[in-house]
Amino acid sequence: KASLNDNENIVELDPNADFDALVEQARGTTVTFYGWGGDENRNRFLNEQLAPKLKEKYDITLEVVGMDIDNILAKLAGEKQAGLEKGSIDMIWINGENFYSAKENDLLFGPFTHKLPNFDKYIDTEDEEVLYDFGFPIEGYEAPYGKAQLVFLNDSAVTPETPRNTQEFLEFCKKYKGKVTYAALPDFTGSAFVRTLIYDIVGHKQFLTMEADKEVVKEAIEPALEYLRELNKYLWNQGKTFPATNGEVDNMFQDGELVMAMSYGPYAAAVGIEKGVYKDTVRTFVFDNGTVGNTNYIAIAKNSPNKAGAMVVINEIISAETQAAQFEALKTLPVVAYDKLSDEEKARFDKVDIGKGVLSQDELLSKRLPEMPANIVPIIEEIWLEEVVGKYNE
Amino acid sequence: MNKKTPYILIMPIVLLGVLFIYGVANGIIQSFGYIPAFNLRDLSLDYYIKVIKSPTFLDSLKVTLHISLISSILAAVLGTILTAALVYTGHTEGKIIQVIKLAILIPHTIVALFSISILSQNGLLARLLYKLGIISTQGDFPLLLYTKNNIGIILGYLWKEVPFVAYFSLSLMASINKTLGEAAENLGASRLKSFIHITLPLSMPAIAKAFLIILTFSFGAYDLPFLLGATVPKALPVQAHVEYIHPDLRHRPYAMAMNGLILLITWLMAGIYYLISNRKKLKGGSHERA
Amino acid sequence: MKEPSSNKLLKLFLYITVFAILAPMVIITLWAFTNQWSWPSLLPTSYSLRAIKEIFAPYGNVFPILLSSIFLSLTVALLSAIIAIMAARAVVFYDFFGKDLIDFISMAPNLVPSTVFAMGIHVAFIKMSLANTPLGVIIVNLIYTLPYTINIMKNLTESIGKDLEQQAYVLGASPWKAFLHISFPLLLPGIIASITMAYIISFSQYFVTLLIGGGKVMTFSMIMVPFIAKGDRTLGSAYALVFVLSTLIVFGLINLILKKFQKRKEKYNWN
Amino acid sequence: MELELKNISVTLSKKEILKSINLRVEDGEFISLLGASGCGKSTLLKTIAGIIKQREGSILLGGKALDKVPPHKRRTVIVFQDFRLFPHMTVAENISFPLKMLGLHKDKCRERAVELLKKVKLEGFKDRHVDEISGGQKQRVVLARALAAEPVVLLLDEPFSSLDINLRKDMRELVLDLQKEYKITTILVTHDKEEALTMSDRIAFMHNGEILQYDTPENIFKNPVNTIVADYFAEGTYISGEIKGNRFISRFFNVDINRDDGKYKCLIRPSALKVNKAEDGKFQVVAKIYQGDNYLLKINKINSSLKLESILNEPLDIKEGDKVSIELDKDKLIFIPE
Amino acid sequence: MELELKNISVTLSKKEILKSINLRVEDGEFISLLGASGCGKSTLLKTIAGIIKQREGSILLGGKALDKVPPHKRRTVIVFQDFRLFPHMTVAENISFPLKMLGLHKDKCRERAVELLKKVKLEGFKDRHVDEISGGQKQRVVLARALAAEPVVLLLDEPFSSLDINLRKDMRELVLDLQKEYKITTILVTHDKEEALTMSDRIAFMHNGEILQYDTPENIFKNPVNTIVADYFAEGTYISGEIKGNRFISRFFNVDINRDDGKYKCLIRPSALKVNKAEDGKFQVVAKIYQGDNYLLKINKINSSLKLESILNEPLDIKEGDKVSIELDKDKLIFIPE
Ligand SMILES: Nc1ncnc2c1ncn2[C@@H]1O[C@H](COP(=O)(O)OP(=O)(O)OP(=O)(O)O)[C@@H](O)[C@H]1O
Ligand SMILES: Nc1ncnc2c1ncn2[C@@H]1O[C@H](COP(=O)(O)OP(=O)(O)OP(=O)(O)O)[C@@H](O)[C@H]1O
Ligand SMILES: [Mg+2]
Ligand SMILES: [Mg+2]
Repeated sequence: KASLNDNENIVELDPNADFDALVEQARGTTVTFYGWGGDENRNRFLNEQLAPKLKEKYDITLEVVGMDIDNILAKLAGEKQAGLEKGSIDMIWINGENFYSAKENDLLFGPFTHKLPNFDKYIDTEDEEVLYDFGFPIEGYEAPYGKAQLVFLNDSAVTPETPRNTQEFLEFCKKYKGKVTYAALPDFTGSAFVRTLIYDIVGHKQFLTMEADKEVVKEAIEPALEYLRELNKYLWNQGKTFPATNGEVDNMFQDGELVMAMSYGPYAAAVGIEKGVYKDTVRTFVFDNGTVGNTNYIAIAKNSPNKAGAMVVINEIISAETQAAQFEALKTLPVVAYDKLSDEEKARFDKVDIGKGVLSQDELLSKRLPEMPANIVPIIEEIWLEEVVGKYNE
Repeated sequence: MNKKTPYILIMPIVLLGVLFIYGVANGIIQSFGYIPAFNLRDLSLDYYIKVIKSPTFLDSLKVTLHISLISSILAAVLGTILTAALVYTGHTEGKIIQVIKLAILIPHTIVALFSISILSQNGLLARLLYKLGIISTQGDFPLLLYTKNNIGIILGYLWKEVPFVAYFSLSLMASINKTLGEAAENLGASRLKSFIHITLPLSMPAIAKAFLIILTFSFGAYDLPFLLGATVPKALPVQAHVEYIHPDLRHRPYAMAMNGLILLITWLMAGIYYLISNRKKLKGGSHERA
Repeated sequence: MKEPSSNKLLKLFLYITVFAILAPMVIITLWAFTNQWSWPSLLPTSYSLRAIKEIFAPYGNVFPILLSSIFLSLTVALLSAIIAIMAARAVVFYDFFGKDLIDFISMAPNLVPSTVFAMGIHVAFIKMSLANTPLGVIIVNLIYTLPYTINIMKNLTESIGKDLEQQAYVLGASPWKAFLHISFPLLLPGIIASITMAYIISFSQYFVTLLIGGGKVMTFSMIMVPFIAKGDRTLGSAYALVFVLSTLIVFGLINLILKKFQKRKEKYNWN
Repeated sequence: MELELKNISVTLSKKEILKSINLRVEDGEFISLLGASGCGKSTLLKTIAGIIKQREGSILLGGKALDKVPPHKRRTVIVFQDFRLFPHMTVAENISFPLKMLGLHKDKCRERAVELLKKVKLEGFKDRHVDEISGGQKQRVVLARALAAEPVVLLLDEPFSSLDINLRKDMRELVLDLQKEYKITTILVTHDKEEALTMSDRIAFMHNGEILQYDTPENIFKNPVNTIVADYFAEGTYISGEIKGNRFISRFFNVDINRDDGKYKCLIRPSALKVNKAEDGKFQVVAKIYQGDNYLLKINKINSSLKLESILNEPLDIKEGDKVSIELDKDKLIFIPE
Repeated sequence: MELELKNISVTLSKKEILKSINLRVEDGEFISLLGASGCGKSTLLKTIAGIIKQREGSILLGGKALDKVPPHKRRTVIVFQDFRLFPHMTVAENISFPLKMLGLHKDKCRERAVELLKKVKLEGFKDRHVDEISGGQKQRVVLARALAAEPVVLLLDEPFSSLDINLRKDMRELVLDLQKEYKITTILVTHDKEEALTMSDRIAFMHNGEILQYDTPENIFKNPVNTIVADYFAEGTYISGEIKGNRFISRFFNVDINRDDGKYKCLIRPSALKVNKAEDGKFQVVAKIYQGDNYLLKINKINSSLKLESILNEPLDIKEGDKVSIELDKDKLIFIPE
């Protein structure tokens, strides 16, 4: 295995080199890709499809390392503190608040996206989500990797109705009292769910420019807090407590303890049915006003020992081919702009069988709400803990 | 023999000890707001003060103490009973010991998995009661997980710690019982009395040490409380973990300050332990070697 | 002879304990092959080999990682036992400056939240070029195993005492030979116990290994934990099962090998 | 109370340790249990105390079967050889322990403990910790503790073997005094024949889990049933022969003796032999060993393989190499049927 | 080789255990070290073997200082009282151990071990495990093992105290034979005065870390320098008096004796006293205790506090309560200057 100090793996980056030179430079090197390791399908895709292709095409060895983002950042921070110039991480799977913080603290390399031929070729460079990540300017420090969107799941055999907005959702919870809940914030999915509810009640535009101040935010979302407290009465365990992770919510749904689950993977229903953990009757739904969606990205560590290799790999990842393959294998929404694709490529995307129980890509994208600025999210999470958990309206 | 010998013998542990202390000091300094990587360079007690002053701190502390004290005391008591059971029924080696080792081996994350599949309202226990007609819906089953009574966490700890206490104190108790326990019975003490007056007090050093280990462990660990605990109040280590994974890296000193407080309290516990055990030693000679 | 009733109660308690330990094992075994297990069924409602296929999938390198992880933990366990033997001898047989301190240091890793230590040592290790290396991981694992191994070795060293070694000296054995031929074989049961305990601690260590190993040094825990944390019960259980089985096999082998050394069962009782 | 063992057999780890032991100890009697190491003495005591369960047979105390009585209700108290003082208690607490178990009030306990300490001459040692006293003192504390348990049967397992000779003598007298005073039925296990001979009313000699002989000290010394018992009490030279018509006839000497006809071995112990200096003696002194009070002489018959030993009490001027004649004390000869 | 201790002082845990010990043991000599428990006997042996370091003084072996020689190179082999057999080895392996340490080849080791086993009469026990043999056998293995180490000085620390009397006797003879055969300078620590008296060329009597007397057995028995030494060998009755002009004068009797003038105590040991039955005797027998070979008589002077003891060798028909007259054996009286 390559170790940190293997000199042949450390590749100096010439800032003026064009992409072909980068490809040349990257040949024969190893690129490490750090990201969450709890998705076996993604691990399989990266190792079985992407890695061999990179090997064949560029003679690059891709090393996928499963690690939570907080540990990745801790690691980068430690390396920075120790003054390590050649670190151990090349590419990082990242987004939102973590990107914001990493960039703020000068842990990321960039801008680099402008150097990637496929960035211009396939990505809609004017897209909100390509310019901003959770409201924070990207400025070329990360390239889109996949699109996610919050969706809700129910079992049509158990609950035929699907609430289309917060009001109907409240009715739904009343009807299935004690059988709905969401993961406690700051769980990623639970947090997105609460934001979706907030959006539905107080709208989403105001947050883009909102000052990251607890009092301001609190005032803005007060009606939503009231709604959440009202909701508590009908939730599992009367909203006194919430499962710690969305995984647990999902398990409870699988076992029939809950009648509704949610996922940040828009095709979760299809994946689950295919695995066999969901009944065939499980269906996806979203609110009419939409649900929050975000894009996840790949960034390069500031002290990456192989920036050239990383850029070559990222370029490959944002190619239509890889995105299509990923769409087929993982059912993540592709980040390439449909308009920019050739007919052939379009056909390949169109052909993908998105599986059972899910919504079409068009429908999802049409009901997609932008994420809040990164620095407001923790404030909401804090407020939720203080004002919602176990609390009821007088 | 040789004056140098002991120093050679302790060399590795001293080296590791120095590394350890260096690491801890390096970590603790972050809690005073010194993380140059994030441009935090001013040493101050602010983080500690803010953590202590935060409205949730006391509740968190209470929860943590509640979980760790109850689970450790119960584990010590049940573990002692288990040790006694092993000793008095003559199972000081063999298959049962292997089973007991099995429990020590399982990581806490897997224990959380067990707890959920057995103790949740949807778990096997609930299902069993349902099949037996004792409850009619999942909601009838008492909530043991994700709740403020923390029963699920405590049971999870017990599952691992009772065997640990037994494994840790077995050999001492077995050897005491063989000689002194026998003598006490011969002098007219019933089994129970001989256990209470002789075997138990003399096995105490091992039991107390095991108790200290599990107490400080459960006070500082976040796995079980995170996975099985109530949403609020969170146990201190969970709170520290949440702060630690806070996306704003400049938030780190809060996490470290909380950990610093945990450290302080565990050292306090250890200090009390050493005080008590030393006082006993002064009073009662060499108890440890019965 | 009639058995006293207290004995019956204790036996009952013992059996309950054994049941309580084994029942979850059965449950994870079931879960490893389960697809759905919905309310209120007492047995899985549908089975699958998904987890097994996943674990055996070649891309995941589960088995190479398992092997290297076992090797790493064994190294840690062995070193830990050796260091513990040395420290125990020093503390039991000699009076020296800072003796009480050693006692305390050996307890300290239990008393420090792993985050504090891990964060601090991480920076130090990067500076020493130990981060991301197996050696670095071995060192931090060692630190966490020592409280247990030192405790075990101290008690045993105390109970064996110095008498036999002194006898060996006067019979012409140098201190090193006396240790090798006399004390070492007698310490074997404790060494097995130490290795067992240290192996357990090291093999299930997650956070510190993750940070110091940095993904360059992979251990089995590191692939297992994300699945458990995510709540994938089938995959999590399957990994847990492999975890337990591999450990049992390793213990079996350790016992087998050491029993060969240790021609006979010792008087000094340690498991 | 009288103690009776009927057909006691004990099996430990599948080995038969005690083989159908029968033994009756009268009320207040003091008996000794003698025998080589590993013959089962400690096992027998533990069986009586109920710490080990017999496989067969029955133990009667005062005529009542003890078999279903748990150890702590038997009042058969063992004084273990290795003391087994409770290390977390003071001297007084150790002694009070059985009293507490008897349910006595605290004050009463203390009072009685002080009384017992006085008995064993350890007045000042009440609050000492048990590892702050010497071996002999420990021994006395153990004894006091055993007495505190108000034993009906006192079982002493080599209680003096770790004491030096003078301390041992004191302890023996103390035990005998107390035993007489309380009239406790007592069994003493010992390796020391002198101890057994001087202290006991009767001696049971054990061998390989069986009792070979159970008799008064004089009888067991003078009429051992076989050579194992005989050798244990004092070695000497065996001479094979035959008794016919009340006369023992052997290669070396003949002597009148009142016994049934048959083949016998005659044991000549050193004390049965008197030596006189004689120029024309048929024996020669090969060694003269100083023994403090007396000398041991080793004597060979000239031109023969016969080797004898004798004790020389008077400082007669017999030296190594001297020729001597010998004289046998008929009363001290021992005849063992073959 | 001759061993010489010069001014050896030893301090353990800040307590002075040995106080300036001087002792010279000639080449091939066998001496005994006697003294009460805790007087420092074992400490002295360990100091000679180098297991304990002296604070002051020097140990010479064959004239050369041992002080800087580590224990395993001294060839001063201790046989500890508690055997210290290596529990994980067989009998032969135990005996081979020192040979292996000497660097002998395996075959050689085995050969020599078998030879030594034959010496200690344990031919068949080669492959036995050490916990499968009896105490006496263990003792012999220990001895064989010590001999295997080819000791220049053999240090025996109470080697027989846990054996029963007969075994002890055999072992003593074995040790003496082997010691003579190999001409090993030997120091025996014992609690048993008889052992010391019969076995040794000289006896050193220790008390509180000092050597009170170092002399031949007869001398130390007959001319103890003080009552501590005298009492150790045999207790008796002390009678204070004075010697003036070669005559000892006391309240009870006078006797001629060739000693300097001064105050003396006369010690009357049981063996110095002869008892005759006499109707008009001034003494009365208060107890007659069976001792196997003989009886111990306890005698009080009528109307006096004088208590004496005597040994009755012949079975004279003296009973408890009988009046007797007594006779003193002048040669067995012991005079100790006050
Ligand atoms: N638990 C046991 N299992 C098997 N054998 C045993 C056990 N305990 C004792 N023995 C054996 O039983 C025999 C008798 O043991 P016991 O202790 O009664 O001997 P003893 O006569 O007291 O000897 P000693 O004089 O050495 O104390 C011995 O041979 C011993 O090895
Ligand atoms: N390590 C030590 N520290 C302090 N005192 C000690 C130590 N070892 C022995 N002693 C003390 O030294 C004295 C002499 O001990 P030693 O073992 O030499 O006695 P001994 O003459 O062999 O007695 P015994 O006949 O009982 O074996 C004792 O009073 C003992 O308490
Ligand atoms: Mg015994
Ligand atoms: Mg000694």
